[in-house]
Amino acid sequence: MTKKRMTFLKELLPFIGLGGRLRLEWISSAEAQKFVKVVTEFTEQIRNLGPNPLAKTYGDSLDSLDLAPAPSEATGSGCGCGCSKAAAGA
Amino acid sequence: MYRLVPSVCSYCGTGCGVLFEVLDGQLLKTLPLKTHPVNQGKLCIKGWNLHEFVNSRMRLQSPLLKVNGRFHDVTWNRALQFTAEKLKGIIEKYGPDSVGVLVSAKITNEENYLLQKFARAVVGTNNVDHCARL
Amino acid sequence: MKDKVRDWLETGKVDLFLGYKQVDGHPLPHAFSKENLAELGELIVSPARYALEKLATEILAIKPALKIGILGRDCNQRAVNVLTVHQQISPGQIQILEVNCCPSPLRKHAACSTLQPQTYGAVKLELGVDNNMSVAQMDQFDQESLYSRWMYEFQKCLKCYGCRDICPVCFCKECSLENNDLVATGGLPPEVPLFHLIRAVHMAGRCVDCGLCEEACPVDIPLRLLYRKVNGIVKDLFGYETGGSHEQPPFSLLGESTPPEAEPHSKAV
Amino acid sequence: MVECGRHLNIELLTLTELESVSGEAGNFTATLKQKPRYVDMDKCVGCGLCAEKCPKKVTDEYNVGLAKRKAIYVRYSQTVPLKYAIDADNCIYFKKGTCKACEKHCPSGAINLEDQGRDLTLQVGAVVLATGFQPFDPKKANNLYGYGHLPSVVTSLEFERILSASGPFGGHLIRPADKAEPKKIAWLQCVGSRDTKPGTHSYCSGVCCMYAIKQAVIAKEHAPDLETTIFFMDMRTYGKDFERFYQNAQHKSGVRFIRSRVHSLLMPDPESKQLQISYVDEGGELKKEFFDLAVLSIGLEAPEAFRSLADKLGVELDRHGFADATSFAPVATSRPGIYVCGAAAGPKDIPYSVMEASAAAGAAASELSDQRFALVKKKTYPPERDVAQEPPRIGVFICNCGTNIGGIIRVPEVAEYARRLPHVTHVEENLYTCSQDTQDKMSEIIAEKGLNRVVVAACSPRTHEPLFQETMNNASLNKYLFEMANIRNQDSWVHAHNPDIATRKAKDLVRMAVTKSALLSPLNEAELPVTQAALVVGGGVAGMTSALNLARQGFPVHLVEQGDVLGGAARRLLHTYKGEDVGRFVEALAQEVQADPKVTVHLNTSLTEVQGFVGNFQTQVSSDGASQVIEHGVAVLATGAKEYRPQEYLYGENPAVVTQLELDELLRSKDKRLDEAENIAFIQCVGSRDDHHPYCSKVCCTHSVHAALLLKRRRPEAQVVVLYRDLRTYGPREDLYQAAREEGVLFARYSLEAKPVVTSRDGGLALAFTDPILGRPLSLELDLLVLAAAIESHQDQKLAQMFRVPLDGDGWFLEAHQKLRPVDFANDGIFLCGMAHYPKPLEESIAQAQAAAARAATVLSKGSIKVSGLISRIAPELCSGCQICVNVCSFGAIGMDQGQGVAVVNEALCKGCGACAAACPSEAPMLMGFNNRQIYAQIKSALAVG
Repeated sequence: MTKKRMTFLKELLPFIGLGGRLRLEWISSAEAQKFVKVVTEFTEQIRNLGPNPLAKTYGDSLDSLDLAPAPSEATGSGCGCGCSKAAAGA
Repeated sequence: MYRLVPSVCSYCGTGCGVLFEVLDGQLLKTLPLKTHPVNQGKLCIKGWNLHEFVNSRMRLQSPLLKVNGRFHDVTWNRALQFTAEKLKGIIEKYGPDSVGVLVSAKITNEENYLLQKFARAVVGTNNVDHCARL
Repeated sequence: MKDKVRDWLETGKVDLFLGYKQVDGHPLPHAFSKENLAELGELIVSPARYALEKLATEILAIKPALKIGILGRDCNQRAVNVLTVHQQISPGQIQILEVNCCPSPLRKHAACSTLQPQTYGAVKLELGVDNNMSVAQMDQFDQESLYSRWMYEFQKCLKCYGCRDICPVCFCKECSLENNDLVATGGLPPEVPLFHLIRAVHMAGRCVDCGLCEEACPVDIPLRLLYRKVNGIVKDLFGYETGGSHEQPPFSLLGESTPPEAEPHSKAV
Repeated sequence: MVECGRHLNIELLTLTELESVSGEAGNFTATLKQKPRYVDMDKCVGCGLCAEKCPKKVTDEYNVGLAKRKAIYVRYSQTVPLKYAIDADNCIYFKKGTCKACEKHCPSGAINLEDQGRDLTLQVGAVVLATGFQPFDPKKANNLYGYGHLPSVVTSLEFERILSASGPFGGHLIRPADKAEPKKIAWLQCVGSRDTKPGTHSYCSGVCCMYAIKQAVIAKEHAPDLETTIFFMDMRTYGKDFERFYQNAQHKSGVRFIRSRVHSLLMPDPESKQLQISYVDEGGELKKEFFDLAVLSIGLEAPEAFRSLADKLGVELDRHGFADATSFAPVATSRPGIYVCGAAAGPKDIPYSVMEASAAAGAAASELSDQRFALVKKKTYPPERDVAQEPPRIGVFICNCGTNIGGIIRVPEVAEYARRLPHVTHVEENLYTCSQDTQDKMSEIIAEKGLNRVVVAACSPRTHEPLFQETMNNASLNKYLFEMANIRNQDSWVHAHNPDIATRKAKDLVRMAVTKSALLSPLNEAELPVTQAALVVGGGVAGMTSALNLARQGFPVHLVEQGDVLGGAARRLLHTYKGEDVGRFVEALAQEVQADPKVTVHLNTSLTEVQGFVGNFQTQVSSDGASQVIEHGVAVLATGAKEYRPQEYLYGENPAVVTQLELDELLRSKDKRLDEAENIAFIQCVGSRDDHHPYCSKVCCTHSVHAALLLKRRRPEAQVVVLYRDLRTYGPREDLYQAAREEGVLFARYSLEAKPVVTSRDGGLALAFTDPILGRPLSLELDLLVLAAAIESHQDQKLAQMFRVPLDGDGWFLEAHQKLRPVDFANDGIFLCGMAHYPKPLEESIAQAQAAAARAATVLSKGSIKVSGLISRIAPELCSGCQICVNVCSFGAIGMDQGQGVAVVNEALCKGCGACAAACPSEAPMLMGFNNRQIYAQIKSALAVG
């Protein structure tokens, strides 16, 4: 079921321009090296794609959580894609 | 037993065409009237939920009058009489412009027309406004 | 057509028949019954489409003993199939009288009743997504452009829930789109792009491509294109034709219809 | 392993050898010798610092010498118990008297270099030998394949480690000698098996064909361009789904199979390290080919030490050095009360070993049932505090894990951060949160501060959650009000070189755990009573064995048989392959079953309806129109299989054509046709391994070879021919094949494409086939033709539906896990044995039946079943009745409330997998402990910063 849903999502996300950010792997607790390999590869892949354009949207929901983040860590990063701008202009 | 009744949305002044689903006298749902020249089969969220206030249990069933800090059910006659007396008193004391009329999106255009007529012709004030204008 | 409906009502094949009737210049859905057979003279096919199967399903939810006939074409039939798959109606509860309800000789081949493609303004064509495009044409855009175009469309959303309310196969009592834990409610535009993606995912194996959502959308979001993509994936990956049969869609089935490149079973001896 | 190590009633005695067993069954005195570990198991927390600091490198036997470990070590990372041990033979301190690096660095003071071994005496009722096998050493038997001096030759065990992601090369497929990536690999089968040379074994090791195919397929997954070739004699893929795996390897994965026994390996060019393999192909042509790597499929043999152990215990061994057991009591040794399972009793694969393990437990339990629970330990807890009306008061305990976490993550900073999170009332830093004194302190703090939620930021919940949950219980809190953040495995170990990032991530993880914990609610573990009676469906040998075993364990059993007599298919069998009389055994077993007061036999009876779930089944049975309801806690399905009625080879048309079971009838009745038959042929795989039944029927090769040998011995002048595709006399059955060939039975191979042709000629019978060695068509006049007809399943959809258990594509009941849970179904309380699972010989059916009984007894022996609190609940007001959840539930745990039209979860069947929660479009199912609100909150919390 997981595989079906993930395969489906993997096809859907690129259609709206969020491709390459989803991956599913089965790694057992005995496969440390595989885990390292997959995570390293994927991290690199994500890094190359640049920051998640949605990060801004969801970074904002912090207030709704009623959680006080450490001041040093509240680094809201703009996405630069114009999505928030577009949203503001609506 | 099952009917579809065309009507006009009462929420704002746009005048979107709606279609009510009625089953055994109960209002089930609201649909946009596809062929209506104003909304062309589209509605806003208020229009889509037009049926809800009709069936709402929160809806007032009769006029209420506050006596000694508590609301009481009263007849229309009593309510209108009370309102008329109060309005009359205020107008006499402070003049017509001390009264404003705020009309509602939940009544029909015709009723809104009547209300502004009431404000201008009966009360004698130009203080008229409507929530859809805000 | 009228004779057939008369026959259906008289023989008790159906207790109620949902067709159309002209009222004050508007073709409106109308319920014909044995009691008012005389009205049958006014039965027409309408160029404007209403989801008669949805109306029928709503009636059946309250009066499950009824049998209801509707005027319908391919998309209505597909919707009835989907509603049957999801147990909202039992097979046979809704009978379809197949007609050419959009007055076009192209019916069998037309994408939908709106045979004239709509035209859109320059801004939308520049920044957004042309509703007339195909999935294949969309694939021509690069990721960045796709993203910004879809976000342009999604942020226009007025959150009227019209796409859901008009949808013949949306039947959930509680809609995920109103679940505060899933999408923040109360704001406008609704959470971009989550709101529309949640709906898109829920349409997988369910959308019958009737196009009513797009017709109902006040801001012309190309919903139909999005759901076509979603169902295209379901078809490519799992070979499932939505609404084509009473078969369960892949996400309602455990295991059996897995993607072609499914994991080989590991065979440690 | 973890479960075993954690079980309250299993005491692990590691580094311990059994010295002697005196007394008798039910009352043994066992003496044991435990070697020193030099590490205090109570203090060691498995942090691994000692191994890091140990200066001595030692060859790692777990990685078959392909890697190094330290002198203080655990065998591999999942070792149970996860406690280090010092290998005194290699330790510098024990050799030279100095070093003690481990003692110096151990943060918990667990090293005890003065540790002495100890002698133990145990009073036990039964002994189970599960000593396993040792791999065959290919250097024996003249080392034809140059193992050890040709660098490109590895054993299959070494190759297994090379392929493993946790192996010495991290799963990178390379040749160990020069780290080159091989392009072409050959597997050589039967190394040390099916051989007559001194030092080798005549038996078939039974598992190598399958593992070689598996290795070839996986190797190709690692490197798609790799060429893989398996050199074999007979491809013995006789197990469930094995044949399909073989066919897929051949046709989908592209593994090449060559039927040829390779004589020797040469390495003409030391530079390229390529191996030259010369072989004769099936056409008789000599071929030469080069390979980069050769894998020797080494067989299984009895460990050398097993012989001396057997001597000490007085247990008899067979001629191959394995424990001797009869077909009718496959897990009993020659000494009553001592049982054997797994490869100690002969080469076998995982599923059969697992079955035997349960069978040995079942056999032992049936002898000791009067002492059940005599030594069991139980725990009691104070009553739970009701926290429903309280606002969350969260306690956060952050573990330093010695220096494991504290050495990298700035724990005080994380603690300071945690203090500022909402609802957090108390934060504590611990050196070792899991240590006993911390647990006691934690209980006190919970009471003192009035905490009602606890978050522990430490290691993995997999290993430590139960411990902390117990502390919750001790502190009068519901154990589901506990949450863990894994800041060791997921953080300090990963970011060991970047304390800043690690600290920041620890804060993220703690924040997520705190967010979730605020939303936790106490969950109930419902207790359901168990009807302590069993229903066994099928009165064959498997069903009877199961019923009898359960009855002897003290449980009432209903044995339902649809025929009018007990015994099933075994009634028609003559001998086991070991020559034991099956008829007499079945008769005795049936009498025993009928005489047992606890077994109610229902003949001519069939099932009509099954209701309920584990512990509480109500099954309606009907017999001659009269029906009754049986209440039972478990069910064992043992409905057997049937012999295929061949459509081919003139069966049913010519009286000289018979099936194997019909031949057994002829032999039993000493039919005079057998005395006159001059020419007898057997055709194998009739209806097996073809389009009709794609699987191997497993039993027919042995049966035919055995029968052929009997016929040959009766009339040595008669000609007996066996036509086969692959001869699958696996395990010690190979000896029969050997004997048959020696005594003049003729064997000829045919292929699926060129099947033998049988024709009627003048009332007689003629057989035409192509001899693959001569390459010429041969023709035989026959007096008797025996068809090894396939074993077919009953395709019992009805029974499967009643119990909501699955059938596989061939109609066999599908067990919970093909390797590890071969007698269980995914649904609790229903078990499987005998041929209903897959064709198998009698001793395997019996072992599986005993195993099913043992597994069933684990349910029946409890008065009630506790259902985990982590189950799904469906909110009726959200459910629109679309039944997606019903469809996706693998456990049949969701049904419809017809009145309301909404789905309802049966708590006893729900496993809390969450499939329903994921599938529902309306979020109606709520997975307790992991509900959507909690998960969404956790996700939002994860995204909240950064």
